[in-house]
Amino acid sequence: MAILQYREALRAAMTEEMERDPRVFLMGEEVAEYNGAYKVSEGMLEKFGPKRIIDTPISENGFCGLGVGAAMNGLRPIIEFMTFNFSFVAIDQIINNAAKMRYMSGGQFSVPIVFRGANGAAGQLGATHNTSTESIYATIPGLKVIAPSNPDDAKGLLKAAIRDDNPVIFLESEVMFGLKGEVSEAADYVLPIGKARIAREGTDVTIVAHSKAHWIAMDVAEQLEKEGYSAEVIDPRTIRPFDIDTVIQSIKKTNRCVIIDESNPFASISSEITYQIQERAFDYLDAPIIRITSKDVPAPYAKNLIDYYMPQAKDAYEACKRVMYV
Amino acid sequence: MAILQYREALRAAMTEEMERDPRVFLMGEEVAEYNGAYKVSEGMLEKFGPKRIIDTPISENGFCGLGVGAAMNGLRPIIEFMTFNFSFVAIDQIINNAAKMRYMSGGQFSVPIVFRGANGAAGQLGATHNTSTESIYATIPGLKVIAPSNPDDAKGLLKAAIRDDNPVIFLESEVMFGLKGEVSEAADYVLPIGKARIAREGTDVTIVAHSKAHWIAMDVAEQLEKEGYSAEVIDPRTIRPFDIDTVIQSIKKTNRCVIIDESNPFASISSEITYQIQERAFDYLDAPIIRITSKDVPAPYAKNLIDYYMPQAKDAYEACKRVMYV
Amino acid sequence: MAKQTRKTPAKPAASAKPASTAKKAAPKPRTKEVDQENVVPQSLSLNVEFATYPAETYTHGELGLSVDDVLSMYRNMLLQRRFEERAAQMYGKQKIAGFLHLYIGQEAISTGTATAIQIGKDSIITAYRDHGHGLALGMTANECMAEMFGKVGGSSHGKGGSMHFFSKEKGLFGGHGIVGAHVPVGVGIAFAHKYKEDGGVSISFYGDGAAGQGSIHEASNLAALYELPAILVVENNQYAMGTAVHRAFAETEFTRHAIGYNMKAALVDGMDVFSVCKAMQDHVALARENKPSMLEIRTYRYRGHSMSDPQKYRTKEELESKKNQDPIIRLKAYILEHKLTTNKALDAIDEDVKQEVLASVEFSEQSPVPELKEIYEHIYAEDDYPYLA
Amino acid sequence: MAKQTRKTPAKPAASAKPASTAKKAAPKPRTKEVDQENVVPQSLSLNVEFATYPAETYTHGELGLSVDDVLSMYRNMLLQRRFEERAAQMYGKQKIAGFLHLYIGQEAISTGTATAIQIGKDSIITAYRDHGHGLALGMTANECMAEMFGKVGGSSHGKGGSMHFFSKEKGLFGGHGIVGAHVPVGVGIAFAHKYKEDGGVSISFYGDGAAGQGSIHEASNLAALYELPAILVVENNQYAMGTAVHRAFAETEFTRHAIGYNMKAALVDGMDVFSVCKAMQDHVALARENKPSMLEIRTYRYRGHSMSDPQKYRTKEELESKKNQDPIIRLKAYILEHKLTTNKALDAIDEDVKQEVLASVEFSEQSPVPELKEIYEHIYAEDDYPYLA
Ligand SMILES: Cc1ncc(C[n+]2csc(CCOP(=O)(O)OP(=O)(O)O)c2C)c(N)n1
Ligand SMILES: Cc1ncc(C[n+]2csc(CCOP(=O)(O)OP(=O)(O)O)c2C)c(N)n1
Ligand SMILES: [Mg+2]
Ligand SMILES: [Mg+2]
Repeated sequence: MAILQYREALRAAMTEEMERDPRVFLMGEEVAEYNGAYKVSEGMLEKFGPKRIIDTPISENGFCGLGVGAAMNGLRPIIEFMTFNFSFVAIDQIINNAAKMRYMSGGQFSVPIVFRGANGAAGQLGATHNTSTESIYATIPGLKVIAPSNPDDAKGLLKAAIRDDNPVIFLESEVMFGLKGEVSEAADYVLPIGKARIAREGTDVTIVAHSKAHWIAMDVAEQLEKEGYSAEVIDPRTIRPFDIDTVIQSIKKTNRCVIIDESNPFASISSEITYQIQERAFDYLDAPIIRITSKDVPAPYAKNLIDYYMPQAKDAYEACKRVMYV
Repeated sequence: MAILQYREALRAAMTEEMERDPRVFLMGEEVAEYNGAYKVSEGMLEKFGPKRIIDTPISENGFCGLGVGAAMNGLRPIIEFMTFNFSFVAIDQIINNAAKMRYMSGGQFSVPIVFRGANGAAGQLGATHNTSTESIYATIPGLKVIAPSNPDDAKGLLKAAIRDDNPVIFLESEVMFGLKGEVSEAADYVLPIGKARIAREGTDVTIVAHSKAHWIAMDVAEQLEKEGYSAEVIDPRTIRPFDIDTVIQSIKKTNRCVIIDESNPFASISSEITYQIQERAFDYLDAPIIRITSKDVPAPYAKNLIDYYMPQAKDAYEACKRVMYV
Repeated sequence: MAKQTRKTPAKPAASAKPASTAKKAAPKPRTKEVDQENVVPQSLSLNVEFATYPAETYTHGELGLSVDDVLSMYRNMLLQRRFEERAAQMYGKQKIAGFLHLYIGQEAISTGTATAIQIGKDSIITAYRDHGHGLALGMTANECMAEMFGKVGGSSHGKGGSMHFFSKEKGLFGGHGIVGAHVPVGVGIAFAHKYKEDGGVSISFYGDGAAGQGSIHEASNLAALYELPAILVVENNQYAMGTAVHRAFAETEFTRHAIGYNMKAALVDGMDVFSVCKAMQDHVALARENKPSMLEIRTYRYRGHSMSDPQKYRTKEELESKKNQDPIIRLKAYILEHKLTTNKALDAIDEDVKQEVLASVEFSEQSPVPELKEIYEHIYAEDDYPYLA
Repeated sequence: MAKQTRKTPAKPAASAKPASTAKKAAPKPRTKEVDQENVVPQSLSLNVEFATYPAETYTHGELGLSVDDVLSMYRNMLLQRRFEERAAQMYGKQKIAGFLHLYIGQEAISTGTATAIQIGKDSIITAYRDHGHGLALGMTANECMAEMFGKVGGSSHGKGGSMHFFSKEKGLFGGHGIVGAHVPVGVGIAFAHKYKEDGGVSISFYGDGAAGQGSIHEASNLAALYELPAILVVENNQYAMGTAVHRAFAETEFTRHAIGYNMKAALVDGMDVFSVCKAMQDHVALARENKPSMLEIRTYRYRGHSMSDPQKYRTKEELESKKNQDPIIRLKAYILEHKLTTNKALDAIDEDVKQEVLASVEFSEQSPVPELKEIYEHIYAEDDYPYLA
């Protein structure tokens, strides 16, 4: 096991896949000469040259569409959004072109493309720069959506995403780019898309949380343990397709569930997981599912407000106790 | 009561509000000289002239942004999307500008704007022209989202939307434009945003369904009645803010719920309603909530496939029986 | 019309050549020198010349076309015409549904292009008005008609319909319904041709109305900046639904739109298949050297925007006057004037085409509708992707 | 530099004047005649002249500015400079967080513009690099600094931060974070001015990098088509983050981008506040007659893109050479050369500005943080909107 930052794990994944397959290229704003706005692609221009590491103008709609066309014509693009906040100007290319091309062409054209970049809140950046986009992308048939919470998953799943023959939305996190963690040194480390990870086993309550909310879940579980409660923490890792089986198995054991989801609440991932759980494990639920999300408001700038905006560990902790009726 | 088509009700609402308030104008593709792609604005150019009924180039992002700026500077734009399928090229203007301007400016600027047009599936139009967008817009704080199922609601709620000081997404339906219904002739008929309508009272099962799925709910209720079961049908009318109180009251009576939602299922309105019901009426639910949605696929062209794609009355009927355990 | 003599144009293939008093920085991606000086000059001007391809200007010989080529172009245009006439009829009979956008009047563009490219090697992408391009590239009437019937024999197994013709084999990358959104895709197809060094060229067709979309701006700049083997083509048929060009654009000369991208541009008469063919030959040759360009092709759609269009935005006189330029009639006149074949032989072609189209209707009637389970096919690459119930 | 003589430019306010052999259709929205003929000419060309506003060309007298005006322009530019220097320091002390984009070097643009417009009547919108425009329009250092501190005394109650300065009173419509997305909004502000017939003009500022966005294309066409009282201004500071203009644009002369919209365009030296002021005077006057235009203002940002920028994309020499054009030093030299006041008086202004900025820091320190319940305020117009728990 090597200790890598999350960004280094992403870079390792891209580098290995580019070495493996000459059709893979990386395109985005400042990915080449600037080494990436968040240094994810640092050194890659030097290694692969300007044919394969490509700076773009600020034209997300244009270069996302370019990526779709390149994918249809035999390449395997990795398109970086500086952050997914900026994907809204390009979302039509993703929803209508990337996701639907195979279907509309009756299977003639594949679109093997990865759209990746930071998603979700990142501190005092104001309302336009803190959006969690997962529920918007995950509602679209034709896409896969991945949101890893740690460097190991980031590497294994990004490699899988690049090899996947479907369009994949790969959601990273500005505040996790510097997060360090152990990463497998297996020769060709590819994790399966669509498989949740049980990060911590437990018997009293199931906490489901993806991306950086996962770390809140881990903190809460630890705190609960000190008080003698055993929480099972599930990191879905992939949002679409969602590994509901793993969650249901857990609920059958714990009979309670808390979901931590950094999105704004309405029609979010937490809503969907709740639907699926109650559909398949209604009789196993001993308490309503409680979700802890960002507040139902645009993200504010002031430090105290944005801190308050985020899903609170304290609320998640209390929710766990509430569903355990303790 | 007058009998009006859905499109006529919309036209009446716009006409009345434009007569009432000179700041209101209508802008969109083909709304003026062509009289509207779906004839919603027929005759309005003649009545109000080219200053207030304005044809645009095919530049949704541009004219939605134009609308936002005009709203900030004292006007009250109605922006027509020929259909909401085309709103994806402009969604950044809605999500980042319309919805967040008041917040980012600390309350200095209002954005009183209505984005309206047909939403959802409309037959054999293929994958890009059949999208239900409500879950995507309803997840955004700062927006209101309305989806009326009949001419009366269409009129009363569109008038309310035009008067509202917030950005409102107003979702109509291509296949309902010709739907006729009784429309109040009250002098100034304005319905409250955010209030559900109990379309049919019942005691055995609650069916929640908005927009054209409402009519499936009515059919199912009728069929159930023939068999001696009493379904309560709730038409939320407004999606955001969602009138959960009315739904909860119903569930407390029926203890069962089926949701019909034309959206693709993942993280849809049906997911959200389920979360809110189980959160607030967990102990009243005698069965899992079942949703009937469009299939989890892009919309196909072939007649038999697109028919099959849509939420099926038969499935909704069976779901009702299932939750009633009969 | 057939009596007009054909002459060489003043500037058949001259290219847009900006000249300015300010020093012009050539686009050099990925180098670090800042070429642009920060000094604002005392005066600044620009002269641009555009190539033009007027009608009635080229002979088939000049274009390197054999008599057989010309006759097959004729047949090809006629096939599009008859196919769509029949499709309109089938729409009336409710065999075809949804939106149906006819290409009638614009066939010289598809055929002129298909003649100038290497089918299979080069790539085409267009909007929803796609029957012409599909048939011109050699998609069969059967697969095209069956697609509109929503049958499994269709090119997309009936999942795409009229707006979504695709043929991987013929290099047709669709058939697209979101106005303007396919043009960045077309530029990406060009990107891949260059990346793979396969010598292919990508041609993106879009309507005059589409030129208002931001996607065209971004795609144009990317094509020019990256020096891609791409041609962006405005099929200017004068209207976007009911909106005449001058009601949608402050600048109605689309060639001028290319100036903002430092891209060559040319103006082409789209009612003469030879003019289109020549323009395409020239600009495909440029594209093969990674010199992208933009073409405005002036044309006219004889039918309504789609089947439901009352067409109040134009006069009968206007429509009739344009019919005098009918590209099929014009080519027929050329063939007869140059005695490339007999009237009778042309009639035989027409008959043959009609039979082909009739057979396609028959084929489509016979072809089965998709099984319901097919609704879940061709979404993901995997067979075992878990859909929600 | 101060020794250079000021001369009238060859063409101070001449406008882009397209001339072509093809008949030019003026945009006439909402009329039914089709002006455009379908005939493709034998040749086609275009000549355009652009107005330019070079540096060191105008005297304050010519611009109708009094000595007091000039001194207040000087003070204004200095306020922006000192304010931002202090903000950078406060960022280092973590009093300010998030993104902080400094305008240092570009102050002649904000001040030159504010001098040329009628504040309160006219409207400005810009991107995230907005401190200069806010202060130039008369927002107080207090409300601006407190906003960046995230305090209730801030212009947006601490909810917006550095990127989101708004002042309804001063006509500043933000401060916007999505590159290019505010320009259609600016055009809509112009639309409302025209609709209300209030005589106001809307000026939209955006960066060179933003010009690659489709939103600029759409906004430009709409402004020109609807003949709105709008000015679109590219603040070309040579870089978008680390991307030099020639690495992002096939056509690096932004004035040429206006040709596709049949819009007047001019090139302005942004390192001379008088050149900016003159250009704005001329183009605001045009806008008041509903003649929209586009300006490229060449400028330079002395600091990194934001606080975290390692600035490897440019050389120290380049940066130093640009500093010789510092608009504040230039104006100081002009003032002294023209003996408008004494060096000592200018020093007093500097001192005064420093105190104002220090006081704003003090104000911001004292101003309370928002109460947590404020997170739910200013989202909807209503107080009783039901948020999800
Ligand atoms: C983004 C988007 N907006 C609107 C529409 C509706 N629409 C379909 S075709 C069309 C007109 C397009 O005109 P043009 O580009 O000139 O092509 P033509 O139909 O003349 O071939 C419009 C507005 C759409 N499909 N996509
Ligand atoms: C749509 C979008 N894409 C990317 C970004 C990230 N971003 C912020 S500023 C910037 C550079 C903009 O450069 P320019 O327009 O020249 O303005 P300048 O910073 O020079 O004032 C980028 C890429 C963004 N904010 N929005
Ligand atoms: Mg057209
Ligand atoms: Mg810049």
